[in-house]
Amino acid sequence: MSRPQPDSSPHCLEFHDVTVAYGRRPVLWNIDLTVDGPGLFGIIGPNGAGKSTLLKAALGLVPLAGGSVQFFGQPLRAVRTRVGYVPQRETVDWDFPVSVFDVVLMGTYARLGWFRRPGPRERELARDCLARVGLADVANRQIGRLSGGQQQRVFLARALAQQADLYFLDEPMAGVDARSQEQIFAVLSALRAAGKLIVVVHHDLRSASEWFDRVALVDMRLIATGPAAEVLTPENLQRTYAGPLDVLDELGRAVARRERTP
Amino acid sequence: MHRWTPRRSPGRAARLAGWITCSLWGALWAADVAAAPPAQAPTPLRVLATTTVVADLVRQVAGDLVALDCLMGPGVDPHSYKATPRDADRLARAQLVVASGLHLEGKLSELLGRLGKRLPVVSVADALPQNKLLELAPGLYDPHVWFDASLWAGCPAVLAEKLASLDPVHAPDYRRRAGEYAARLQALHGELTTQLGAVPQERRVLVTAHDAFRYFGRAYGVEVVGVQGTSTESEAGLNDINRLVDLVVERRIPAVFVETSVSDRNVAALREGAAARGHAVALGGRLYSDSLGGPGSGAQTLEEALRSNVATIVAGLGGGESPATGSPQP
Amino acid sequence: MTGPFPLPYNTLVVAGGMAAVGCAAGVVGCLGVLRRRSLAADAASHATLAGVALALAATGRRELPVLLAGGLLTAIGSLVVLVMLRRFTRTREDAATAIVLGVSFGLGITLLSGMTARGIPGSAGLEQFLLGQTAALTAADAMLLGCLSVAAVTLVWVGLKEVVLVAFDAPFAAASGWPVFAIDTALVALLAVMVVVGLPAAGAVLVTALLVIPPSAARQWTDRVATMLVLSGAFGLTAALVGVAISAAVPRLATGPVMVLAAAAIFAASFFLAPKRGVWARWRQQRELQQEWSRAGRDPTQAPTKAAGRSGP
Amino acid sequence: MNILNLLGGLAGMHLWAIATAAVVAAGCAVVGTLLVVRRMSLLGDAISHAVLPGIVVAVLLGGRPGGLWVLVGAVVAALLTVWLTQVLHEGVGMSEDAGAGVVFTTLFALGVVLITLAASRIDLDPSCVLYGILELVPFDTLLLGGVEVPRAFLTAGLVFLCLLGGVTLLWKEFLASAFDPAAAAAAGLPVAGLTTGLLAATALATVAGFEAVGAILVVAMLVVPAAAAELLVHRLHLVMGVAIALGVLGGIVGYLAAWQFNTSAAGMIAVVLGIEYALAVLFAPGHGILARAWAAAGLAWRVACEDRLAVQWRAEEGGERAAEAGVLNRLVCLWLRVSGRIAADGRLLPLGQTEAMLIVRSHRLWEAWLGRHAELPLDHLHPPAEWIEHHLGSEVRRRIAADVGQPAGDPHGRTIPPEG
Repeated sequence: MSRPQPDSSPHCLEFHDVTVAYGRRPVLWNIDLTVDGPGLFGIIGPNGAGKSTLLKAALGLVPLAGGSVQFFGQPLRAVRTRVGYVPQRETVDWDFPVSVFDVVLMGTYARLGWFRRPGPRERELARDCLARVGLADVANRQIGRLSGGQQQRVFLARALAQQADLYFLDEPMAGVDARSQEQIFAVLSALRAAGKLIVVVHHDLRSASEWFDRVALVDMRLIATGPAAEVLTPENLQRTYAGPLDVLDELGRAVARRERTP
Repeated sequence: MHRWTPRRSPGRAARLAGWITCSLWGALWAADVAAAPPAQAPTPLRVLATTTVVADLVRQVAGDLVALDCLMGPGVDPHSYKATPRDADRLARAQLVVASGLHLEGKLSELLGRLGKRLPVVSVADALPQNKLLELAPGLYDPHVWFDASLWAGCPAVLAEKLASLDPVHAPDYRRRAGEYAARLQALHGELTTQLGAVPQERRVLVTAHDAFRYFGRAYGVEVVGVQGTSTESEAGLNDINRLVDLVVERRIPAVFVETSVSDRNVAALREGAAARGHAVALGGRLYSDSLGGPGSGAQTLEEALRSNVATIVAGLGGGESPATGSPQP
Repeated sequence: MTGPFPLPYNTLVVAGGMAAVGCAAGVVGCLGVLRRRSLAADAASHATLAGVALALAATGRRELPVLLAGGLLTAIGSLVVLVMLRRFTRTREDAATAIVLGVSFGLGITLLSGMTARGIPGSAGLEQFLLGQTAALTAADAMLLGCLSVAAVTLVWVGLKEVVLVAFDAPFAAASGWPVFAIDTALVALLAVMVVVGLPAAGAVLVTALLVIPPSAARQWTDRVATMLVLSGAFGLTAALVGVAISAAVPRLATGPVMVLAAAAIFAASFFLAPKRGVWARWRQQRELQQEWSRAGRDPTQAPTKAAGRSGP
Repeated sequence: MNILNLLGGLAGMHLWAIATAAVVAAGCAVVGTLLVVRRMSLLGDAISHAVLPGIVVAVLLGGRPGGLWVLVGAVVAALLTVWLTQVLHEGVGMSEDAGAGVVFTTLFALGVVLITLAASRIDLDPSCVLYGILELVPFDTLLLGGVEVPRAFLTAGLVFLCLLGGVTLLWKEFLASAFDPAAAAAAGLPVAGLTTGLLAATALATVAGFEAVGAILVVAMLVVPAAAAELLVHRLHLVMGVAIALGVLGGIVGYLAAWQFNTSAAGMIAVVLGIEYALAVLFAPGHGILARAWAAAGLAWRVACEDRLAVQWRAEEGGERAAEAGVLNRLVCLWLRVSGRIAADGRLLPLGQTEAMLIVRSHRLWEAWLGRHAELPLDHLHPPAEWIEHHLGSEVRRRIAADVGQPAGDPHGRTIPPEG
């Protein structure tokens, strides 16, 4: 499958005037953002800024109130198998009766389609992905018996098994021990080297500047985007973390109640 | 935010609800006193019978002298009877309640006992001499006494006395009609005995959906077995059905019978079990057990029902040589 | 004609029918438990009563397939209402389930009682659907239940990977393109079918037991979904056969409730004896760990060799 | 025999049955509210099933149905259910609902088996457990102060009063533990004790209701009124008051409907409670379906009127003339004329002028704000402003103007009208 040329081809990921609301209450206002591969792209912002909502909206997990999202110039439906996803860890019941290997195998299901069982090729791929995240030795263990870091790496291996060109990771470093963070970052760097685009929702400012090539500062609206060094300036960070949020809050409530703000 | 109930402290809202209930209670106390039934009814006595069998008894003894109402319609199984508010209303309006007794009416019979304080109630079977009754368990008797015509003949007199006490004007009519009906029942008893005589002794085994025909068996020398217990409440277990299949096959019983007021799936399973053992059992027909037939069924009175049952049994169990595959009469 | 083993015909028929139902209920029940939908099945089972009454009122016929078809309609109807309640009202899921359960059961009783009071023929016997009427199973009934059970199990085996994916991580499934709502609806519909198939066996009130207890027992023995399905099917089958056997041995004993108690006995055994998860196993593990530490405590140099149990985060 | 006849010829009996149903419903509503609010409705469902063996054992040991021993038996069975569910949850990590499912179905099956085994000795039969005999309650009476009072009414009344008393006494504790159990526990409230107390109360309400409406329909009485009340009002004590009222109303209307349609009172009461809940969903103030539809229509109308004014203002400002045709537009113009905002020929009257100015000001201020705070290209500014202009009030406009430095024109260069 030929890799798209960076200049002439459409953007890997494009948010066009995206507005997202929970119920009637807008949490993301008119986001306009384009991201080109390959590289490590960070979505940074305070808690409750709607960072992971932006990710979920892109993947269709949360309905868009306005605007659209395009992947490689097409709607998500057309390129599902080229998009990988690592959700937040607390969305899952860790007492579920599946082994580490089973979970990683789930990454191959999308390409298999309905009713076909994973065959030897898929199992080989899963074993390889497990090796890449350094979990080959715990393949048969029930997922509940792993540490937080290991569980996160299982999810990462599952995404690798999707063999995607664009990866979304939702707070992969939350609650993960330092050693696992390095291992995860190593895998992400390898992906970048392989020409993939990795979009990561991240909250820790300190590691953001050293890890990501480009970032987007988000706080219910897009504040700034571009190369990490240029964007992560004190002035931008101040606007992000202490910005005039109350206007958006008031407006959000008014829109939800179909009234005017005071 | 629009709020339609005024803001109240916790206690007062709950007290408001409490107050509503009390005022309701007060209103009903007044209504209860005002609507007490008048003592002596000039119009015909309002009598409520529980089952169709009892209603027929009242009709035979009192004829048109009373306004008769029957709580359970034809085809209703008295064991699992569930009253509706309108039934309760009819109970409260009646001036005399005539029940079958011996706990036939399930939960209702227990309450009828207590109702006796406010309203005259007579359970005809309770008055029968206990030595003639069949005891199922200590203090618990089989309530299906009407299948032994001679035993049921004891009930008209009991009813007549009760009616006489409530409606002395017609007392002589009640006693006369009770005596005539008792005599007719005794005659019927003789007639049924001779009819059943046509069935050879070894074939006189009556298998039915539920165990209602013990008195019938004792009175007319027929061995009786029911798939379910005496009350349709206790569901037939697999053990009961297997036991009966063995009986039907070993005794080569030609026919088994279903009943109007009881589910016939048990009997269907029974026949299939016997067929698997190479013994084809015919469906002898539909018997009237706890309830008589509806209008136009030819079995509206007890006498007609008993005659219809015996005819069905005789046909089913082979009054003639080969077991006639009796078509199930309605 | 005494068959290969001298079991009476009826016991064979009932055993066959109930074994199929028990096994299928165990297998389908697994997916219900894993997807946290088993109590929605409880609401559906209570709703079947109204369907049975409506079927009799509409067709006037009492054959099992007709009544079960009616039961299926209202069972699925109640699940649709449950989904709508969750989407369009602020009422939370547990309250919504209880509402659907209570009101649909009330409707069932209202219809039944109304029909009996109006003397509609055959309505008297419908109460048996409340508590099951297993002993009176005919060959045709058993065949019907058998086929439905086999179909249900095949469906589960065919669509296993999709349902497990959705049960384990619905957001990931949605993100990778699977129609999560469609798969969920299919699972819930299959649960409704199993509720109706289990109706004659355990009755409207107890059919949930067949869908909940075997899977819960199986879960104690394994950490794999596939093994859990097989074990749960086996437990369901065993519970059914034990229930039938006891009901055949003891007079006046309804088969349905006994099957449920047999399943409960299997669950209790699993709860205590299962390796790794069982209470006894955990207690033994705990004691070993304490002994090792106490020994190590006395001899500081010799730390506990193997880390027992899970190395927690 | 229509309704009037029923009320007229009332022999007091129906009123006793209605009163019993009402008192049972009230008792259930008191407990039900706390169950629903603490998301324990399914425990209510579990308990109403699981009390059966407790009741059967009590009756087997000689207790009278509806007597004291039966109450004790039921409470013990209920607490056993909850304890076992907890053991399963902590023992092997089973989820609450699966655990409850296993426990209550097993206990119910045990109850049914006990009944069928001991059928001969006790007159409890399985289906009476499920149906209840509300209609026959008035015939089972005690003499109390010269009046025949149904025993079930007394039991239910007693249970209701002590539930109401208990809850009112421990009101703040229940409120705190219902709202935030963790904080309540931290504050030293015996949350576990309160929960056990609540579940014992549920068992009491179930037994009080058991004889009248049957064990299963008690679930409807426990949950449905409380869930409906929760949609109508938002303060816990109001929810309980409304739940009691809905329960009592359901009992009364249900019984009368059962009388009218000649069917089971218990079943009809549950159906009526269901209808009450459906009405609550429809008519709840604020988030009810009708309320939401009404508010949406209101907003659509307001937006249409304000857009018309803004378009007219821009036309008079010399900007583009976009006279929209169409039915809605004619209706809006009619309303604007009637309300004195525009003249017959469509020109803005003073009232219309000021309103239109504020809308355009909101529009252009929001474009300025977006230009400054969100990385949006020029042609992306108009659509969001078109939407937000209808929601900006004066105070927030002032704050936005201050934030973007009181600009004279919007990013497209058009002047921003003053607040005026």
